[in-house]
Amino acid sequence: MHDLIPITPLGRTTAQIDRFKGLQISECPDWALASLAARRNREGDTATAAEKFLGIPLPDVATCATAGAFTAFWTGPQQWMIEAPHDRHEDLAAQLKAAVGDAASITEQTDGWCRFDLQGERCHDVLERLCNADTRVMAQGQVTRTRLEHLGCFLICRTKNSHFSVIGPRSSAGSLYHALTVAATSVV
Amino acid sequence: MIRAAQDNRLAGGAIDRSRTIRFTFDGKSYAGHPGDTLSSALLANGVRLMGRSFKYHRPRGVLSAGSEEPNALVELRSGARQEPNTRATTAELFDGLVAKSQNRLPSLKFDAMAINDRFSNFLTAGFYYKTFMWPAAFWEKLYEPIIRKAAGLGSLSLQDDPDGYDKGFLHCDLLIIGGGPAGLAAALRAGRAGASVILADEDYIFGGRLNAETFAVGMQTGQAWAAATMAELQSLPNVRCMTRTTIVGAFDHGIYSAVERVSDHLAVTPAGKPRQILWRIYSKRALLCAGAIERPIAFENNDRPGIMLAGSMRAYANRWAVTAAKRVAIFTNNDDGHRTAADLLAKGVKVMAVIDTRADAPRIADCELLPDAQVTDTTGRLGLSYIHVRLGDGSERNIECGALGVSGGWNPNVHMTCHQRGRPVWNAEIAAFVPGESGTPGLTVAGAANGDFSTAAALRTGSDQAAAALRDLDIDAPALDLPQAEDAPINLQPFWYVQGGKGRAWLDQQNDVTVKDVTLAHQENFRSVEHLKRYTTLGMATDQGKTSNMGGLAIMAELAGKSIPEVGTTMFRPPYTPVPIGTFGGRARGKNFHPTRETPSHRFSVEHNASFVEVGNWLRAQWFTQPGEVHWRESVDREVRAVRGSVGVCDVTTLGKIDVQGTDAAGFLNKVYANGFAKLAVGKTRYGLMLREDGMAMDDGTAARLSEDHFVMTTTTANAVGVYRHLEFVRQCLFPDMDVQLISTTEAWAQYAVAGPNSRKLLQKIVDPDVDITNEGFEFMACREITVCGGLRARLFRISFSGELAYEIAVPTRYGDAMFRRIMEAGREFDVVPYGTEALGVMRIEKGHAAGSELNGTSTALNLGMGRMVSRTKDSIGSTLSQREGLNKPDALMLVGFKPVDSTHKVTAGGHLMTKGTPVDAKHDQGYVTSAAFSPSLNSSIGLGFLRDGGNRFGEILTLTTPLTGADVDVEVVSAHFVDPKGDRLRA
Amino acid sequence: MIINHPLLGPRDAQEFTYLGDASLIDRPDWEAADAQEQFYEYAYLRDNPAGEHRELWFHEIGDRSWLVVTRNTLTHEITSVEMARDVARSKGRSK
Amino acid sequence: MRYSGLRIIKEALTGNKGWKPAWRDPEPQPAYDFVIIGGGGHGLATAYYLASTFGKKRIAVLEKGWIGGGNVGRNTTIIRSNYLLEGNGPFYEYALKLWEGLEQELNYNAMVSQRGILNLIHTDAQRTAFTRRGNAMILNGADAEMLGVEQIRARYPFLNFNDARFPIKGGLAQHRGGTVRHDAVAWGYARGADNLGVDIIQNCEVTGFRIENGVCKGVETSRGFIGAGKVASCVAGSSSRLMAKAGMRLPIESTVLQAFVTEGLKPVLPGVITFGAGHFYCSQSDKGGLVFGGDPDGYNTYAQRGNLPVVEGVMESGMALIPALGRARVLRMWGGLMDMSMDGSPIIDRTEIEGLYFNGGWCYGGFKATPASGMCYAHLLARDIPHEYATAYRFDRFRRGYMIDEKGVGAQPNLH
Repeated sequence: MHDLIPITPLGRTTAQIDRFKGLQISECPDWALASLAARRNREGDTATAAEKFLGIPLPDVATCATAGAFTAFWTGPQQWMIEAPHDRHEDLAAQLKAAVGDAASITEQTDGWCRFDLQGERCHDVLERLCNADTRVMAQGQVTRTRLEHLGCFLICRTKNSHFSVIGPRSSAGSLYHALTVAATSVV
Repeated sequence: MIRAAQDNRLAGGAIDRSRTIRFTFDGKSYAGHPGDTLSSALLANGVRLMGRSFKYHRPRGVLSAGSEEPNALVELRSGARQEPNTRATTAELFDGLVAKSQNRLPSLKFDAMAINDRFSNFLTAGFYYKTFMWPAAFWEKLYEPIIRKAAGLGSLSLQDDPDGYDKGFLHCDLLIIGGGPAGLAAALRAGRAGASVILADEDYIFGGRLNAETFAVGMQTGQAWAAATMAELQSLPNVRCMTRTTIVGAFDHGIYSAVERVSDHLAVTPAGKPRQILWRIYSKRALLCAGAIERPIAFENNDRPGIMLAGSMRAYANRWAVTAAKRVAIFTNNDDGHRTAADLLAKGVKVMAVIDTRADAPRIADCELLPDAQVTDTTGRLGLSYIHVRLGDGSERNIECGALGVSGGWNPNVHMTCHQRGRPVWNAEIAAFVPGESGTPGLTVAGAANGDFSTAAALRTGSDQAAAALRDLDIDAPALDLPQAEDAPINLQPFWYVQGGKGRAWLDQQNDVTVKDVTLAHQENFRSVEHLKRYTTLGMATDQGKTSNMGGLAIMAELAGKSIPEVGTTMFRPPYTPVPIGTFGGRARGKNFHPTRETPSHRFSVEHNASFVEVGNWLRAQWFTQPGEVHWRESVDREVRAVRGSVGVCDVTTLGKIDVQGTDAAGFLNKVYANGFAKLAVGKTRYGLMLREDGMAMDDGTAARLSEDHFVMTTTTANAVGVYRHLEFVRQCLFPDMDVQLISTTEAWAQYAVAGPNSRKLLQKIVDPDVDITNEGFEFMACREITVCGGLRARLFRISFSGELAYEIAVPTRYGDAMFRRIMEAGREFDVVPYGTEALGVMRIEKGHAAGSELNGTSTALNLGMGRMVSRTKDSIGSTLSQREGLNKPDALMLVGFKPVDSTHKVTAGGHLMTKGTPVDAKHDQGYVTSAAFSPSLNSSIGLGFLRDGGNRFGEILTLTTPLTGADVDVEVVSAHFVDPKGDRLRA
Repeated sequence: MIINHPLLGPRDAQEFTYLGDASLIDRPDWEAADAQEQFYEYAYLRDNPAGEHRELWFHEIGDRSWLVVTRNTLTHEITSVEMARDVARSKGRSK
Repeated sequence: MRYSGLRIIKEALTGNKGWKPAWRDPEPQPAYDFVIIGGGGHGLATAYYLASTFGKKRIAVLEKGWIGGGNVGRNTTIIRSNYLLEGNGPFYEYALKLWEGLEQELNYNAMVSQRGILNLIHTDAQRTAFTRRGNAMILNGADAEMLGVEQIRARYPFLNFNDARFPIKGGLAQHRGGTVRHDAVAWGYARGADNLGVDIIQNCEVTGFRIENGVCKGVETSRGFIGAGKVASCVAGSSSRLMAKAGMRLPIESTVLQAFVTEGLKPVLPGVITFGAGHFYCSQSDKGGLVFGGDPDGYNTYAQRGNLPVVEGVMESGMALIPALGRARVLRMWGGLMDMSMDGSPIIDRTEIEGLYFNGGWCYGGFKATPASGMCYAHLLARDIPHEYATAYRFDRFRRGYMIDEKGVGAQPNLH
């Protein structure tokens, strides 16, 4: 086992958490990500193999599905992102590849992204200052990609009205975090 | 400072008399009450003179009571927060407010620039196009500076704006623009129906005109009805009521921009809060209930302080409980003017007379009525003292009054219906333009904005239009039980200007455009409405002609013998009212202008005195300064020597990485690269040159084949996004059936170049024991997925940008920081150094590798010396057009190297190359230097560049000229490969 | 502007990157006798109509689909949006 | 009538009754030697030089609406000749030289104000590119100076030198660059051409070309057929629409470039300034408004209006460069239609149809080019050979591979 110490997207060894009245913004570094893209004419095989691995069918357009450790969300035509706890699934890509074989292309995405969770009743008020997604009508399990502070981010509704994940490019975690906290300060 | 009393304050009004607040205007202190605007408070204190006009510097008082105000513009607040050209009519009073008059010298009461007024005959419309031409040089030196200094209105502080601004996005079924009777009725109907509604009004209370009137709505006053309606609307979760919010623009597909003035009414913006917010509103439907704006009548000296719009005079009396003077008169061509007289009488103001242009003027107010009469002239130096009236029988009369309310009718506020080039249509009944059919898609209109002036009509049409809009969205909105309200027509008889005067009658009071100017424009054939505007500047002031344009049009129509609709209107453009640039700027300020991208080794670099350089949004270490190094060159030279002499490590994560997979992956790369990739062996990497379809070089990089159906492609840092987009285009639009999947992995992997003779020895200590990186086991251009540091997954590539024995190693980004430090540790015995982009650049120049400045979008494979790489035996993007004549000239530019003949001289990038003995001019230009650096390895300045027929000119001495600095240097043309041309080192 | 994405519904045009005329899908055959002339017209000549225009937009901050949008260049009204890949296939493009 | 200070005094004392129309409104003749389509800056300048420099007669300018209503009346009024490539440099420098003598030539004060233009530099790569450009300018006979940060700070102390995301590292200045009162350019040329007998016919839309076996005989218009020896298209922004009537497809797409003006302000900006790390350039008009703009909206359009993303992007850049702009208010925004050519450079050439000539593809460089465009186009029309400074502006450069691509972005018009 190697002894290299990982750092979070914000460059620390522990995750950042900020609390505002009615809102908590937390950096969530402990997730592994891998993209799954069905190969041409292998869409069926991919779906079957993925369902077997995940325990749920691959989610439909602009939605996500969660079962046990795994969450899968749609990212494009015949393309998904799979999310799992980092401690038990650090090598998620390899595990997925083993499961789908040559039916799909798998790419490790874990450290391509940073994730910030917004929790509390003021979610909407902060998000409406940052992106054009109509979060008030987003149901649990809805996913959209949106432009937030010039950055292309995934926005996942984990719990309607109270819990959203913003998944953005890791190298800009600092700017993303700054935007979130400045907007929160401006609102609450 | 003396304090004036509020002598002109009347009874009643929507102000809070329980609190008195202090403010100053031009240094003098005054008192007002919450609910006041700056203009209402100044009027209360007997101040009529509030500004000076643009051109003639004539004394100006307040004309209106709203955002259409052209005259009462002040510099609000002080220091860095000074806001020039702020309308006193919309500036809410707060304790400690400071305002200064503007565009006067030295003071408002005595303005030296008013001399211009004496010379008005010389300063007619467009006079400046006819003079100031001799001698030519005097324009910049003499005339223009004087004109510029005299022109302009208020001044900017030129200090950084200390306030913050924010932006946001809102969504709704129905956006209602304006919260007067029509807007409130609409919101009520839509709100009760459960539709998501946004109701926005620029004012700080809802009710619109109801706040300025005395008549009843149902069993209560208009104000009470508005308040009750608001109470219900605010209780509905599906209705968002926004005061101090102006809808400023209507953009495509139902997107509106709105400005919310969050803290302009406060003494200071609270810390962390925005001064204003720019909202982008995504509406399914929108309803314009913006009301109408009153228009004046032009007559001689109609611009004196105290002369204002009759409806505004009424608003000041009813809402703010002030009058501009103890004695007032009214000049009108419709019934509405009479209401002002009636309301002011009721407030105990002496109304001297109502002068009505109509012979059949009705008697509405209990004061003297002068039918079939006109105001011909006025007197009063800094404010109105007398009006001169011509009666129906031709007799003249002077009437003493300090204020005159003028009503020439009302113009529906069609602005928003024209932002997408919709044209308003003429409505003869009210002699005004109303919204046309070809308006803004998804936007309907109700109330006065549509020409329905009565309160009853506003309520009715607001409710009906809301229901109609929702019907489009399949939302059924039950009818409302609307209250009774006044429903009288204004009985307007069109009357635009008083004839027969010798003096000047103002149309555009801010820009000083008079009836005479319009006549002159017509005389000189500036007759199209746009020519009229541009030649006379009519309607180009800060109010964009809201009160002045119609008068100008009417006069031009008369002169041209056309009807007003034939003359037409100028184009209404956003914003509806002026918007601070800061508001459009939002949070993008200073360092937050654009997001910053940090490399995995950022923390390490900061700790080790790196200087950083912006590469796109990336911050990259440029060099690492060590103790004792004063000049950056010392650091860079040291880093280069260390790499060439032993080993160094450089963060190259910023290069784009694209994962290319699928059974057709190889075939796909064959299409996008000019050179072949089909036969690349697994475990091998190859340099690839990508062309645009026009045959020019687009980008270059490497592609590593990790398995039969899996490649990892690298791009230059600058082109990463563009190349990815291009690949998706090729994949989806050109070869849709190829089995290939793409995804960017740029940030997922921290990638470091480990370069130098000792790089292998160093890496030996990093890679796990089972990984064979001997020259045999892992030769030049090899790639492999391996493990390092006891099991961490990693990727190893044997590629070299520096020309040394070199590797690039990649680990998951979260371990990048630790890995960089581990490499430094492991390399201590070899005196490993971290090196930055400068040293990287020096070494690639020494090696003759092309980079951004060579791949400049105008270079071909041929120019880059890679002509032979473009395969003619396969189809690839750009191969066909790269064969055009112009891209294959025999004397084409070729990438070569340059060395100064005198090694103490410097090669400058951007310098141009001249053949010895030819004139130094563009005609004889032989090429240019693209990159230059001091080469520690050669101990000389060197450069790369494009030279005509360069391949055949090695050894030639050229003049490298830099006219910008006057430096001319003799340089020798040499091979671009200054160091290790055979490449023995990188294969060692 | 709002582009009604075939899969995702209405999306702000700001999420997209514009390329140009959808005729860029019709890349000529490199082996044709007059390939260079065909490529010249393909790469450089445009109808640039005042009215209905079929054009390519890339959903960059989205699902990375290329779309063919039919939009009126006088009014900006959008009358249809298709997946570019389907359009390409319908035009007989394959590998 | 001749304009002068004296004339103003004389007229002032006689009630300004004597001012004559700046140009006539004649009825169209059945035929002309030269019919120029488009009463914008380029068309009017072409007519003026055809009549003055080349002594031609029987010239008409046909304008669909009111003269000067196109881009000459909706631009940001900047003139400069800071071009890099050999096809462009001499042409734009020639334009600048013509600007310098324009007012005396036309006896019309177009307020040509050479108060300098400054292109800011934020990266070393930019410095190299601007060094090459500045050198090329001087080699082309133009003026250029590379300024250091302190020189820039001295002239523009209010730029963001403190916490800029992309710090200012220098700038390339052209002191002879500046601004011109845009409407006055159209009016000055119109008045000049009219004095020389050119018929300026407003509200006359060309609806088609009469082409008989490969030869253009004249134009069909909303006011009837007008015969012509030579027909000259000069309608940048609408070139594709017009030339389609002659069956031509052009290497051009139309897009909109938005521009903005603030309320009048006392003098703030001495010259023209261009941000090198964002889409923003700005100058101040004599009236006091800050006139600024950025990049085109980027999609094909003929709508003469843009959308919010560009509006916001331009002003974000403005705030990043000049934080003191926060409290200046935007008064008006508008859009002009750009003939975006495939290499970012214009076309002044004959067409395959005999007697039909073309001038267009100006992208957003059209205004500053106006005098040279008119002169070179007039030269081509009068002599049937290209003017020495316009030899590169040929149609066939794309087919043959001689693009003039200043930006190096290739055949994608919206990127130029």
